[in-house]
This record gives sequence, C-alpha cells and structure tokens, in this order.
Amino acid sequence: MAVDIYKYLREDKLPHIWCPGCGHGTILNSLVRAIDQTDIDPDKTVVVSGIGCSGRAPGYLKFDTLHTTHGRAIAFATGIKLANPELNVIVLTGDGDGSAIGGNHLIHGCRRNIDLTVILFNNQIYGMTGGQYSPMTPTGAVATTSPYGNIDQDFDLVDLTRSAGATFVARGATYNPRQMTKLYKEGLEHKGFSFIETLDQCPVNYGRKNNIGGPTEMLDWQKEHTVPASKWEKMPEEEKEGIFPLGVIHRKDDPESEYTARYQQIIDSFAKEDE
Amino acid sequence: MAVDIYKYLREDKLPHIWCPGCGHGTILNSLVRAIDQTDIDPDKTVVVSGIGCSGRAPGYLKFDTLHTTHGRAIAFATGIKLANPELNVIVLTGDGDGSAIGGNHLIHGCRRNIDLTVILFNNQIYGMTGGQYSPMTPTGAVATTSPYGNIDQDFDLVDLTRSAGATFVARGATYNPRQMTKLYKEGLEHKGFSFIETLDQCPVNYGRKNNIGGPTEMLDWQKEHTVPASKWEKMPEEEKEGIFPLGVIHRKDDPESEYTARYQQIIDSFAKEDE
Amino acid sequence: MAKGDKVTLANSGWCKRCGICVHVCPTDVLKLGQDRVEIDDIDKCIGCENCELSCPDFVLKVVKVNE
Amino acid sequence: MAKGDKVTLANSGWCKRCGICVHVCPTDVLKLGQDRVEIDDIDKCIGCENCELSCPDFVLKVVKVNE
Amino acid sequence: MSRYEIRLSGAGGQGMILAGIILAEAALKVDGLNVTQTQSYGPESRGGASRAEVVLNNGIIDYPKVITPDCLLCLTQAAFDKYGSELKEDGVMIVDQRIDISEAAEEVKDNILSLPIMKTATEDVGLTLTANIVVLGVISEIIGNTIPSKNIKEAIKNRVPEKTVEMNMKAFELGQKLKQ
Amino acid sequence: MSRYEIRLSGAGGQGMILAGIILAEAALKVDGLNVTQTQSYGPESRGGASRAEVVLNNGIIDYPKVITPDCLLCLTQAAFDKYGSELKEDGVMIVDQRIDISEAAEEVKDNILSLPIMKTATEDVGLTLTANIVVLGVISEIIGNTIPSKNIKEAIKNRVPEKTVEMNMKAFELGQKLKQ
Amino acid sequence: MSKKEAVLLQGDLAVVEGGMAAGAEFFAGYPITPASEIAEGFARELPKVGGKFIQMEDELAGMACAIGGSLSGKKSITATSGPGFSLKQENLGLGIMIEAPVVVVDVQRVGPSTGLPTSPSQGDVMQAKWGTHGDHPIIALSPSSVKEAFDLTVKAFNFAEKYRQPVILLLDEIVGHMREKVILPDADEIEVWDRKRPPADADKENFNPYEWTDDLVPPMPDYGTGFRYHTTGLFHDKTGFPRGTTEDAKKLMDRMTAKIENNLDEIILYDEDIREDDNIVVLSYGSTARSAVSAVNEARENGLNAGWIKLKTIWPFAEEKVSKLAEKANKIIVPELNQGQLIREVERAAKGQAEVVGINRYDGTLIKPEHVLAEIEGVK
Amino acid sequence: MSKKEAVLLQGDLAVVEGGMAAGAEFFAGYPITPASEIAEGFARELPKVGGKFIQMEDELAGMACAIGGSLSGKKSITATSGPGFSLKQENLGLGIMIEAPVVVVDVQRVGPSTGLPTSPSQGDVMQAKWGTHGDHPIIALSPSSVKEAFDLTVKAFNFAEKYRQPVILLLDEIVGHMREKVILPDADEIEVWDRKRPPADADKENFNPYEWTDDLVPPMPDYGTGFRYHTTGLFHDKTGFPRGTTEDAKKLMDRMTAKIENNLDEIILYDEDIREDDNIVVLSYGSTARSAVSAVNEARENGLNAGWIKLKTIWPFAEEKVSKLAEKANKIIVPELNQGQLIREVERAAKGQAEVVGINRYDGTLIKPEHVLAEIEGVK
Ligand SMILES: Cc1ncc(C[n+]2csc(CCOP(=O)(O)OP(=O)(O)O)c2C)c(N)n1
Ligand SMILES: Cc1ncc(C[n+]2csc(CCOP(=O)(O)OP(=O)(O)O)c2C)c(N)n1
Ligand code: SF4
Ligand code: SF4
Ligand code: SF4
Ligand code: SF4
Ligand code: SF4
Ligand code: SF4
Ligand SMILES: [Mg+2]
Ligand SMILES: [Mg+2]
Repeated sequence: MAVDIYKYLREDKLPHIWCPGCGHGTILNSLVRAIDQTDIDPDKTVVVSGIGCSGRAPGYLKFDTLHTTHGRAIAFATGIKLANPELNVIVLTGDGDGSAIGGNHLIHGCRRNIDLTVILFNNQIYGMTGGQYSPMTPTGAVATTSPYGNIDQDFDLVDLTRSAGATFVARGATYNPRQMTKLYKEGLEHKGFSFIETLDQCPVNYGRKNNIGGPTEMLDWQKEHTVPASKWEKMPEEEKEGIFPLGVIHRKDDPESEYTARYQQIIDSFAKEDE
Repeated sequence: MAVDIYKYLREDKLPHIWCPGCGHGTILNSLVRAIDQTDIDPDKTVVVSGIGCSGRAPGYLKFDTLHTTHGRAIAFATGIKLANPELNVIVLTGDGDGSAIGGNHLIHGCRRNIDLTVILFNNQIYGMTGGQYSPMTPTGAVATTSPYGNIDQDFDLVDLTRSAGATFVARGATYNPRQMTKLYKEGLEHKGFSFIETLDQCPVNYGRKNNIGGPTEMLDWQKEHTVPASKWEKMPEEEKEGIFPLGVIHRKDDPESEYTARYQQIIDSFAKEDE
Repeated sequence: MAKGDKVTLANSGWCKRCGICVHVCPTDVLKLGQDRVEIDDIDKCIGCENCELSCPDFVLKVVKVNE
Repeated sequence: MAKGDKVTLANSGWCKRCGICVHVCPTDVLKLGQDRVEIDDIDKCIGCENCELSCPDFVLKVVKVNE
Repeated sequence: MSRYEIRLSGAGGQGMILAGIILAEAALKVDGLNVTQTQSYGPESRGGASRAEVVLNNGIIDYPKVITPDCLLCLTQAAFDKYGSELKEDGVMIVDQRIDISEAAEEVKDNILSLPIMKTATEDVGLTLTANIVVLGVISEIIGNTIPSKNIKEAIKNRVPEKTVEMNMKAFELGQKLKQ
Repeated sequence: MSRYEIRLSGAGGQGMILAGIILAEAALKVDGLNVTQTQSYGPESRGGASRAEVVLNNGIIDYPKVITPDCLLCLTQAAFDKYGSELKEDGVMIVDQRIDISEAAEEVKDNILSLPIMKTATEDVGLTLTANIVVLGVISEIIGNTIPSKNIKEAIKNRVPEKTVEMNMKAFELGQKLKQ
Repeated sequence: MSKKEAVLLQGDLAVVEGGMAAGAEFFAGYPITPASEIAEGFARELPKVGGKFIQMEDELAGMACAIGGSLSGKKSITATSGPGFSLKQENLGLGIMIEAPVVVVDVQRVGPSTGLPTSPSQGDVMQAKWGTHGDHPIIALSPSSVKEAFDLTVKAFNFAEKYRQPVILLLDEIVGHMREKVILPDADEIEVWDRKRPPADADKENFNPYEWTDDLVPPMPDYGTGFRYHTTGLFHDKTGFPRGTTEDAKKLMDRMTAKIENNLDEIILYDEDIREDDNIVVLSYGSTARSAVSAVNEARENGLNAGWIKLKTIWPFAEEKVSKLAEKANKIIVPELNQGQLIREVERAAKGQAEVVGINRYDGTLIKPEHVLAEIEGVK
Repeated sequence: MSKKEAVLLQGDLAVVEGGMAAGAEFFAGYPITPASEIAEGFARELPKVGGKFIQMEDELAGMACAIGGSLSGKKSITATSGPGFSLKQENLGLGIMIEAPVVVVDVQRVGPSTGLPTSPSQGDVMQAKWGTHGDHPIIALSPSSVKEAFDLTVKAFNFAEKYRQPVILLLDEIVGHMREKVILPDADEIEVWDRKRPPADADKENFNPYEWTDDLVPPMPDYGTGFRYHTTGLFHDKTGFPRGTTEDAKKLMDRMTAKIENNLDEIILYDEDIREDDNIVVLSYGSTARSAVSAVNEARENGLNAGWIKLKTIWPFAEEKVSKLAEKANKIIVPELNQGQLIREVERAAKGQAEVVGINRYDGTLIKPEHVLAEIEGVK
C-alpha cells in the first residue's frame, strides 16, 4: 500500500529550492509520511515556520501555511492554536530560527505546554545566510563568523525543552528516516507541546567547510555520533561527550494540563454560570 | 567584626523605594555582605539590571551601575564583560525581567558560560507594573491578568539554566539570608555563568492577593515550601510537587571553558603569530 | 514494503544527484548518471524503501512491479 | 556575631514597619511602634543578627555593646 | 454648577486616587454634571507623591485636569510644600493638622482649613488607612449639594471591602463633623 | 577606454559571481581603469538565476551596473531567455552551444558567438565547474588589451584553490582558443 | 454595561469596552504602564464570551500571537506603550505585509527609552507610521476622550477588518488613565464590520488569497476552513507565494497603498469648528485637543477669529484638508506633547501658505489651555 | 591593506576596513542578508588587534551587547538590515538616552517585512529617525560608493565618539554588495576622534556623568575606572539618577537635542555641483546618487541647467541648505528607492518655493540615469 504523499504536498512547487543533498528534503519526506499515518484532517492543519532554508518547508506543504518572521513561528502558532484549538498546528523551524533568535518562544511554548508539534531542523548552522554559526554549532567548528573555530557551547535542546516543560521530547536524525517518521507521528498525536529535534545536514555551509564532506559523509557522521536513547542512559558520562541520543527522550501524558484545554475550563465555568 | 556595608551602598539614595516588607531589600542586604566576603575590587565591578522593582537595585549599589531595558540586562552585561574581562559583572533581574521577556538572553548567557553572576529576584509576580502573572507565578494563582487563576505552568529555573549550560546554579530564599549570602558569594567567585534564583516576597501584589498574607507570612510560606537540595534529591517524586530545593543545585568548575577565556585564546594565537 | 516491490524513478527530473539513495541502498541498485540518478540493476532491488525514504527530493518511489 | 553583641537601630528613620525583624528574632527583643520598629527588651538580645540580615531596609545593626 | 476643581494630594498608599474615584463616581449620579478624574504619580511606582484630581462641570469638560484648584487637600507636608501655593482666590485648602503651614503664601493663608484628619482616622476610626474617607467627609461638607452626601456614601460602599463598610461610614461622618 | 559593460548570466552554482570578481580584480592592475562589480540573485539563496556584472571605465563610474551590455554571457537557456535581448549595437553575446538561439531578436543575431563552453569544461578540462574560467578565456580574447590576459590569469590564480590552479589555467587557455 | 446609564470609565477600559462591542475575540500582549489596564480588562472580559486572552513572554510574541489569532479568524488586539511598541515593529510589518486585521494599541508615555513611564506624551506619532522597516501603509487613530477611546476602538476594529490592515490606536497616558463620565451606546447602535471572507461556494482548490479584487482587499479565509493557502512576509503574487519578480513586488505594494489611499474619505476622521473668517486654526489630536478647544473657545470670547480642527485619524494624514486650511488661514497652531512631530506633516501640507507654529511639551507636563491661548493671542 | 594600492573592495567590507581604521574594538550582532559580510569581516579582523567579535542570539541582544561594549570603553559597532533594524529600535533608544557612542549599520533591503531580502532599497530612511519611541536626536549617514562607505564609517565612529551618540550608517544593498576599485588612505591620513573621558585628576567621588558641559557632551568614563556612576534609560539629572521631576526631563532632552543642533555645520555632509544658473536640482543620496550625477552630466551635455546635491548626512536633514536651494531652483527632483521618504523633508523645507518631484522605485529595481534624465528633461 503505497503512501500518497502528494495529498500533502504542493506538487507544483517541486522540485524544491534546497541544495543537492540538503537534509531538509528528507525531513519533509518523513513528515508527510508521518502525517499520513495519523488521522489528522488536512483541512484543519496549519504549518508555521520562521525564516531560514528550513523556513521554506511550509511552502511545499498543502495545508494552511504561514511563513513568518525569523524566530517567531511558535509565537504565531500559539495565537493560531489558542484562537482555534481545533486546529493541528505544526511548527517547522531551523536551529538558528528556533534556538537562537527564537529561543524564548521555544521555552515559553514548552512551559505553557500548548499543543503544538515543533520540528527543529538541526543542521548546526545558519544555512540560508551562508554559514554563520548557530547555537547548535559544535564548539570548535568553523563557520563564516567563527573563522578561528567556534568558542560557543551548543545547547542540548532536548534537555532544555524537557526542563522548560515540554511533554513530548524526542530526537531524530536524517540518516534514519523510519525513526523520524515514527517520532513525528508520535509528536503529532501527543496532546501537549511536542518537540522533535532532527539532526540534519547542510553540506554546502557546514559539511564541506568542516571537512566532514558531502551529504553521504554527513549521514555517516550522524550514524557515528548517535545512539538510541535507551543505550545512552546506560553509557558512562565520559563517553556521552559529543554523542546524541536518538528516540523519545521524555514524555508525560496529561492532556488536561495542555494550555488550550485549561483555557477552555475557564470559558466553561462561565458557560455554566449562565445556565 | 562588623561589616561595613556602606562601602557598597549609595547611602544618599536610601531609604529605598521598595514597599514595606518587600524581599528585594533583603536580597540587596545579603548581596552587599556577600560582596564584602569576596576580594572583588569595587572599582572593577559593574552591576546591571533590567526594568522592574528589582531593576531598581543597582541604583542603591556603589559600583558602576546600569539600568537597561526590560529583559535585556544579560545582553548588555555580556558586552560589558567581553569588552573588558577584568570587570566583575553582576546582573540583578526580576522573574519577569529575567525569565519572561529576558528568557532568551538568560539561556544564551548560560550556554556561552560567560562569567556573569546573575541573581534573579523571584517574587513570582510582576511587581512594578501592579501584579500581572509572570512565568514564575504558580499555576492557579490569582494575578491581575489571571483573574480566574493562572493556567500557565511555571519554570523550574534552576533546572532550565543548568540544562542551558550554566556552570553554577543555586537557589536561595529571603527567609534564609545567611544561605543567600553564602550562595551569592560562591556565585561571585565562580568563574563562569552563575545563576542564583532567590525566592522573594512581593506582599503588595502577590502575597496579600493570594491570601498568603504579608511579609512575615510569606517568609513562613517559603519555609514550608522549601527543603535543602541534599534532602530534595532523596525525596520521592510525588512529594516534590510544589517544593523548591535550596542550595547549590549544580556546579561545574572549568574556568577554561569560560567564554572570555576562550576568546582570549584566539587573541593570544595572533599575538603569538606576531612574535 | 512488500515482497516484489521495486524502485521506480517517479520524478526523475527532480533529482539533484546528491547520491544519498545510492549510499543507503543495501544492494547497489542505483547509480548516479550524468545528470541524475539511474537504475543500474533493478533485479537486485529488494524493495526496502531506504532510497525512497531518504531521498530529499521525492524522486524515488517503490511500487508493486505489476503496477 | 560575637558574644555580647546587641542590636541597635542604626537607621531607624528607614524602617517601614514591615515586621520581619520582629518575626525572625528568636528572643522577642523587637516590637513595632507607632511609626517604626522599637527595641522592647535589649537584655534579651543574643546578638544573633537574624534581624540585621533579614531587614530589607538596613535599619538594624548588631554591634558590640561597648561600641 | 460651573467648573469646579478638586485636587487631592498625599503620599502613595494614602488612598488619594481611590478618594478621587469615589468622588467622581458619586458625581455620576448627579443629573447634568460632568466629571473627569485624573491622577499622577512619579516614575517610582510606589512611595513618593500621589495626586488625584477631580473636575466637575455642568458643561463639557475640555481640559480634564485641575488648572487652579477650588478645593485642595494636602495630607502630607511634602504635598503641601509642592501644591500648597496654588489655589483659587475663593478656594478652600484642607490640610492635616500636623502640617506646618507657616510658610504658606499670604494670599492663601486665610483659606486654609487645618484639621486633625490623620488623628481622626487613627484614633477615632481606629485605622489610619481611612484618612482618605475622612477627607471625603470634609469635602462633602465643602461642596455641599453639588454632590449630595448620600451619593458619596453610596459610592464609598461600592468601592470599599464589604467588611469595612461600617468603619468607612464612620470615617466619612467624622470627616463631615470635622468641617461642620 | 570609455565605459564598457560586461554581464555574466547563468545559474546559481555556475560561478558567475566568481568570474565577475576575477575580471574586476584583473582590471585593478590596469592603470587608470576604474571598475565596479555587482551581482544579483533572487530571494532564493540558491538555485535560480545568477548574474554578475562588471563595468569598466577610464573615467568615474557613476551608475555601477550594466545599462546595456557590451559583452553578454548566457550560460543557460533561462539566462538567455531573460537577458538575451539586451545588447549594445556593436556588442558581443557569448552563449553556450547548447542554447537554442532561434528565438533571438534579429538585431542581435549577428552578434552571437555560440561556443561549446560547457563541453570544453566537462570534456576537455574535465570539470564542469571550470566553465566560468573557460568563459574568462573567451572574454579575454574579446576585450583584448583592455585587461591584459596575464592580469586575468594572475587574478584567477589568486582566487582558485591552489590545487586547481593548473586545471584552471588550462580552462582559461582553452577558452581563449575557442574564440581565437 | 451599556444600559444607557452613565458610568465612570477609564480610557484604557473604554478600549476594552469598545473592543468587546466591536466583537474582539482575542487579546495577546505583555503588560506595561500605562497600558496594562487594557490587558487586565480583556483578561477579565474575553473568557466570558468565549474569547481568549493570553499574556505572552514579551511584546514581540504578543504581536505575533495576535496576528496568529487573526489568521484563525478571530478579531484580535494587542496593547502596549512605547518600549513595547518599539519591540512590536518587526512583526507589525509582517502583519501589514500579509494583510492581517489586528488592532495595536499604544498608550504613549514619555520617551525615548524608559523615559518617564507614568507621564503622558504624544511621542510615538511618527513611529506609528515609520517604526517598521520598508514602505508600508498604516492607519492610526487617536482619541481625545474616554468616549472617543470607546468609539475609535470600534472604528479601529472596523478599519482593520474592512481593509485587512493593522490599525494603530494611539492613546496618550492622559486619555488612557483618566476617568470620565460617559454613556456608552447600546449594541444595536454600534456599527460593527467584519472581514470579508470567501463565499461559501468558493473554489477552494484554485483560490487566490491575494487576488487583486475590485475593492483591492482580497477576501480572507479563516485557517482551518479548507483553503489551505500560503502566507508569507516575502513579496508574493496573488497566489500568496513569492515569485521573486520585481513586478509582483510593485503590484503588491501598489495595491496595499491604494486600498488605503482610495478610501481616505472614509478613513480620515476629524472634528472641526472653523468659521468662515477664522484666520487662526489650532490643529491638534489626543488629549491636547481638549486644551486646544478650550483655548479657542476662550479666544473667541475675546473676539479673536480662531477655529480648531481635531484629528481623530492621524495616519493617513489629512493632507488635503490641511492644505485647504493653509490656503485660508494665516496661522496654524499645532500643540503637541512632543518636540514637534505631526507639525512636520502640517508644514509639508501647508507648503508655506500659512505660518505653522508648534507648541511643544516633552517633559511629561501638559499643554494647558492658557498656553494655546497665548499662542493664539500672539503672546509668547 | 592601505599601502596605497588599489584594491577591489566590497561595500560591506569597506565598512569593516573603515571601522578598523577608525579604531573599532567591539562588534556584536546577528547575521542577516545583505549585512552578514560586515559581521564576518569583523569576526576575522578584530581578534587580530585584540578586539572582540560576538554573534548574539538576536538583534536585540546585538544592540544591547554593542552598547555594553561601549560602556566598557570600547569603540563599538553592530550591523543589520531592515528586519533586524526594527528589532534594535528599543535598545537603540536606550543608547540615545544614556548617550552611548555606538555605530549601527543598516544595509537596506526591500521591505516591509521579509520583503525582497536580496534586493536594494532605501526604505529605512524614515525609520532611522523615527523607529524608536519618543523624541530623540539621531545622526544617520549614507554612502553612495565603496570609498564613501569607508569614509563615512570612519565619520560615523567619529561622530558617535564626539557626540556620545548612536550613529546610523545606512547603506543600500547596492553599495553594500558592490565591489569597486578603491585606494584606501593610509592610517596617518585618517582623522580619528576618541570620546572625551574625564581627566585623570577628576574628582571621582563627586563626578557627575551627565554634567551640562559647555559643549553639551559630558565626558564619559570607562566602566571599571573608579567612577562608580549610574546610568539609566529613565530621564535623569546630571548625577545620572532619575529624580522624577519634569524639569530634569526637559533639560536633558534640550541638551541632547542641542548637542546635535549646535553642530549641524560639522555633522551635515554633502557634495554638490550646482552652477549659478541651474534651475533644476537633483537631490539624492546613497547608490541612487550615482544615477543622479550621471543624469545631470548628460543633461548638461544636452544644454540643460541642471545641478545635483548628494546628501551624505541624511539625519539631521540639511533643512537650511534645501530651503536655500528651493529659493533658487524651480524644480527639485528627488530619486529614491522607496515610495518617497526623504522627499517629505525636501517638501517641508521647500515650503512651496520650488516644485518637488520624486522618482520612486520600491520593487528592488534601480533608478537608472535615464529615469532621472527623463525627469530633468520633463519627459515622463
Ligand atoms: C530578524 C531577522 N534576523 C536575521 C535574519 C536573517 N536570517 C534569515 S535565515 C537566518 C538563519 C537561518 O538559520 P536556521 O534557522 O538554522 O535555518 P537554516 O537556513 O539552516 O535551515 C538568518 C540569520 C532575518 N531574516 N530576520
Ligand atoms: C519592553 C517593556 N515591556 C514592558 C515593560 C513594563 N514592565 C516594567 S517592569 C515589568 C515587570 C517586572 O516584573 P519583574 O521582572 O518580576 O520585577 P519585579 O517588579 O517583580 O521586581 C514590566 C512588565 C517595560 N518597561 N518594557
Ligand atoms: S544552504 Fe544548507 S540548509 Fe540551505 S538549502 Fe543548502 S544545504 Fe540546505
Ligand atoms: S510592588 Fe512588590 S516587588 Fe515592587 S516594591 Fe512593592 S513589594 Fe516589592
Ligand atoms: S537521493 Fe534523490 S536527489 Fe539524491 S541522487 Fe538519489 S534520487 Fe537523486
Ligand atoms: S528499494 Fe531498497 S533495494 Fe531497492 S533501490 Fe531502494 S534502497 Fe535499493
Ligand atoms: S525588618 Fe526592618 S523595616 Fe521591617 S520592621 Fe524591622 S526594622 Fe523596620
Ligand atoms: S540580634 Fe537576634 S536576638 Fe538580637 S534583636 Fe536581632 S534577632 Fe533578636
Ligand atoms: Mg540551520
Ligand atoms: Mg517579579
């Protein structure tokens, strides 16, 4: 039974503008498959992005789609969702978009536990603007604004979002699209704030410049630098350095604590008063 | 041996403008004592704040002091520190200032592990603007913008800052000024990003409106809702709900990973080339 | 994926020659041609869908051979 | 704090009558007067500094009695 | 009535603004009477000076603030020092008894009504915080039927916590007596 | 020389901008010759059309962009379709052989130089990416001594990775030959 | 409210009442003096009618969230003061570009920077037009009384909905914080406009969300109603997608400009009292207008030929009207609580035909009637 | 560089070179097209001379951080484009209020919103003056060539330091991204001004950081040099502390205004070529000026009496100069890559004495010499 991914794609906009081997396409690919596996109503689904190469993703998706300002997608999405909680709201964001300029909206979205599904395209670099370092660029890496090696530390975003209050937190990688699809599906179905970081490759502005190589070498790099979350937990601290756990890292199922559900209770309390 | 706190206070600005029983004064009190216990050079110390009742604190301190815009103190402080790493830079911020509008600068300051000492006055409310809820207002609490009870979750800021990369993280409470002083001192002496959340009371806009009472009742409330961090760790999960651990929660001593130290290495590498 | 499924070039014009599909194919079915991906040896294809799922450009599709 | 130290009203004009010092004093030395804090019974003072450290308004200071 | 301007000045926390609002709300019920109520406070959100103003007029009120008060209250020395010199020729200035009015300008001296407002609130009513309501009693007597005292009482009842209504009524009446 | 305008158009990734910069840098060393180099690309940061322009003049260069090119390169059909109609009367248009020029306007038809640029790069040099350097060889022949070819070669050496200098020199020379 | 009973209402709360009367369903914002009362009011009122209030983490998010609410089909509003208004500028620009109806209230306090947070000002008048980068159309209204705050809030929503356009409501701290006796109209007396939505039988597959319609305002579907359309802050064509051609950019800008410019008669609101032989005109707006009117009345009593015009719509500026005034009048006096902002537009429109004189306060104090009177009388 | 050798330099990198020549020591910012090259350049150059570069989490932080660097005594700069410039506005206002020397570069692209990110525009000209809330003085410079980008960056630092004032450097994408043959001056040919610091023997205890000095610019101590002074975005008196009196607010605003207004002769930079009998004047700035000059030259060849003026300083606006031009000229043509922004100032200054005509592009395309020529020749 083949998946009809074109139900969810704006075919006339394809081929997309991403570079050869850019992982963003694989994420998009996995996402439409994940959506297909849920029973989400496409007419009731909104996809929101910020600015960046990743920010172009909604343009290829056949839903109500919104390309906002750099970093603010979650804030827009919060308005869309709260104003109409019936909608499934998906946020697609880059590592720069979502964790640099958009970091505050990310943690506050988590804190409110509002029912958004946020997929962060972590290619560890500002792709669109030509390769400046992002908060996810590893220490030591070369970028156009870190010509002598990046001295910043990178975030552990799954830990950050968990600690900020997200109730579904996971990490995937483009080298493992089956897992990505599964994580996206679970994230979409979770009632509450879902955050799925996805390790992703920007061959043009990261891989080649850091001597990792092109797309395939970057996928190999991913394989070498990731382990299943279950295994990660058992690893000794010193081995964890530079290794990313993949899979569902944290989840808490409590639909009643979701933001719009809580708001509805206030409204209902007035409705009751009226009776 | 009495402490000469006036060395650090702008006496002519006292009495301060905070309300009777406002915990901000106690924090200030503990801070000057902590400074006195270090060998920090007052001439080389800068105190930076944002906007809020807490933001007024630097005005009472006899250092170079900077009252900035709401939420941005850490970003200003980062510039001050990086431009002159010799300076001791202290940031005083409110729960709204530091965790709502300033949340992004907070986590990025942590991530960079730049050598700032950030003290967050957590009175769980926007004091200055008359009692709107903040990201630290407990769920259910009444505030002027949550007349029907706050539906937001609050942050666990010590966990958040730890997970963002801060290398010294602690929590104090105004009911225990001795511990506050100790924590501030350790934070000041730590080389790297230090974050000390301080539970604090705003009787005017929080305590009275949430039926906790005035200043003394609020201090009692603190006592009842806090435990030493050491004890906290051993508590069963279900008992932790609504209880705050006090003390040093996380620390990692690695002065070389501090941001300005790392930058200096780049500069030094050029100096060497010149030789 | 079902037994007997095989890869096809569903949108071969979209291929950007990134090589990912070639890399992830367990049985060396695919190769990079001058301008785009090409099927080197369809018989080897076990229909595992690795290529379809990994391709960033929606080029490949694994379908029933009878289709 | 040293033995024999006692509380004094170092800046009594700054007192805002919040009551915190009274609350934290283990020996009931202090009381709230009409306009500000007052020392009720200095003899009871054990010089523990609770009040000095807790006062938000820098009103109190514990000093050597001979000072 | 033609334009009548009331300025209530004191310290933050003395309830000047509440008193202003109560007066304005009381004026609402008077047919044909327009009212504006404004306030000002310093950049310090608390502490410092606090000022509430009420302007009454049977016609349209253009300028909504006091230009020169017909009725001025100064509840603290600071307020008196700041505002005590501006008063209409036939205006009334109410000051608390504790205030030193020796520096008052000659032209207003005769118009000053020095009354034990704070004392009344603290000692007779038993709650310093009711001083603003005592003040309303005084003002009620001054403005007479422009705003009937029953309106003011009604407005007070609507604004103070239920448990304190009685105490506040007492404060109001004691205020009235102070002036009578 | 008086104002001379060069436009290099192709697709993103074909190195048009680098070619423009090399030309401009080569022009630097020519005494009295001024040069501006500009580019334009779409909102898409990659893919799509790419255009680089170089303006040469012995006097001051006011307007820094090409108004009507003296020398136009179109490396792709899309570029030709977009820019192929604008050319100075006595200008030269260089197009890759694969481009269909049948739709070209009458007035430019005679000025078109259709050359196997891509083929030369891919087959003779052995790297498609060197097409932009092949182009520089062609242009060098066209502009003659305005910018001596040794300047262009020098500029290429300064801009390409060291390991590829030889290959690029070959590309340049093959380009020169194409035109000769 | 609104049982035709007089109430004592604060200006900020009149915005809340006006908003509720206009059908506001969504508020997102961040507290700031002197605008916090607006947030507090909506927090109280909205859930009663099924609407939503949310306090966001900052003003950037407040602006973004309000636009999001609008896209979901709800009438949305946000409120702030100068510092927050500065922070909203980038997302305000997005709102303009995607043509999202939204009301943005700025209760002005004295700037720059933190300035004098509790004191009145009209210092953000130019910012309301020029605060965000790039050219863009804008509508800004400014009430001078509590009742006008109510009325113009309704208008702001109406304009926002009708023109798919963010509308700025510029209060000053005086109007925001003053309480005034007002009688609010009944619901049936209030004209409420809703945005144009695509018809029920619209061809959803081929729907163009940014169609160049006759009225230049494309119908706007609510998210979630099956149109599945795209929206971006990039220049776009009628499909909503960027095409990167400059032609589309110009077309879009021209339509957005024209949808406002073609409707100046409806949008530009003002009151005036200028008699045939008045040769001095006081032009003002906001709370300052009250002193202006008072001064003119007094001047007339003194036998002077003075009149007044009070702009309720500041942007677009009443250029034509002022040009005509300048032709007739000798002198136009422009009192403002700033160093002279709207006066620049007056000067421009006057083209040297009348003397244009400002009266300016920018220190938190008010312009009193006597100051205006002195200028009318020519005394300095 | 700077061995008197001609180099091919990009405008953005000329800002870097100019900054380094002016003594820049600190850059904080956030990347954005078409300004990223400036950040990248400073990232490369600054550490070589012991200076610091930092990429912040966003533009708000970039602005804040640059001001912080300035307070620590370093010459500081930040760079952005429209969207980021909008985000910097609040903290820019703080910089103005606390009188922090800092250079803010805006390489303009087409707005509003994300607009056309890679296309040139002059759409932020008004925003440069009015973008932050409240009244405030501002200086904005705009180069028309790579060499001018270098020169005006030096000027921008000099003005910032001399006047304790944020200075805006408005490039357009053309100037930012074009490469041009330039010969940079040697270090000893470049005039570099440093901020005035308190004298070594200053009385630190009683130091007033905001003293009303003769030149209206108070000396500024570096943090950490023992002055232990206070700085706030609230209105403050000479001690740096807010006193909450309106008198101080006015005094401060008046001093800040006057420190610029009193030095217009030094600050307002322009080039011109207007002959005695030129009755048509083209007024322009930035890259557009190149077409203007070209067109005027051609018009003259055609025997027309046309001249040009190119503003290098946009704000403060050359009001007096333009007034005088309008007295003499019949027609002033103002070509701009926007819907008509600076032309509003020209109209205002012209007071109806000359016809003022705009030539406007706001779609990412350029104004060519022929467009200007057509307007000079009166052909439309
Ligand atoms: C306010 C603002 N600042 C900066 C930019 C420039 N900008 C656009 S995309 C981007 C970074 C994109 O990086 P990321 O989010 O990681 O996405 P990617 O391109 O890597 O997918 C930046 C800095 C902008 N458009 N707006
Ligand atoms: C940009 C901006 N937004 C909002 C405000 C208004 N404001 C001033 S202080 C404050 C909240 C202060 O709360 P907190 O940081 O908790 O400090 P507290 O007063 O409780 O000490 C707010 C919202 C402002 N000054 N600037
Ligand atoms: S620049 Fe990087 S992130 Fe952007 S499309 Fe290319 S490969 Fe992908
Ligand atoms: S309002 Fe609250 S936080 Fe502010 S001074 Fe008063 S008690 Fe303290
Ligand atoms: S993965 Fe897709 S785009 Fe890449 S080579 Fe294979 S078919 Fe082509
Ligand atoms: S389906 Fe599997 S075996 Fe067949 S071509 Fe794709 S990757 Fe290779
Ligand atoms: S704690 Fe301080 S301010 Fe409070 S009552 Fe005691 S002395 Fe007074
Ligand atoms: S020092 Fe201790 S015992 Fe003495 S008054 Fe203070 S709290 Fe009481
Ligand atoms: Mg990225
Ligand atoms: Mg607080």
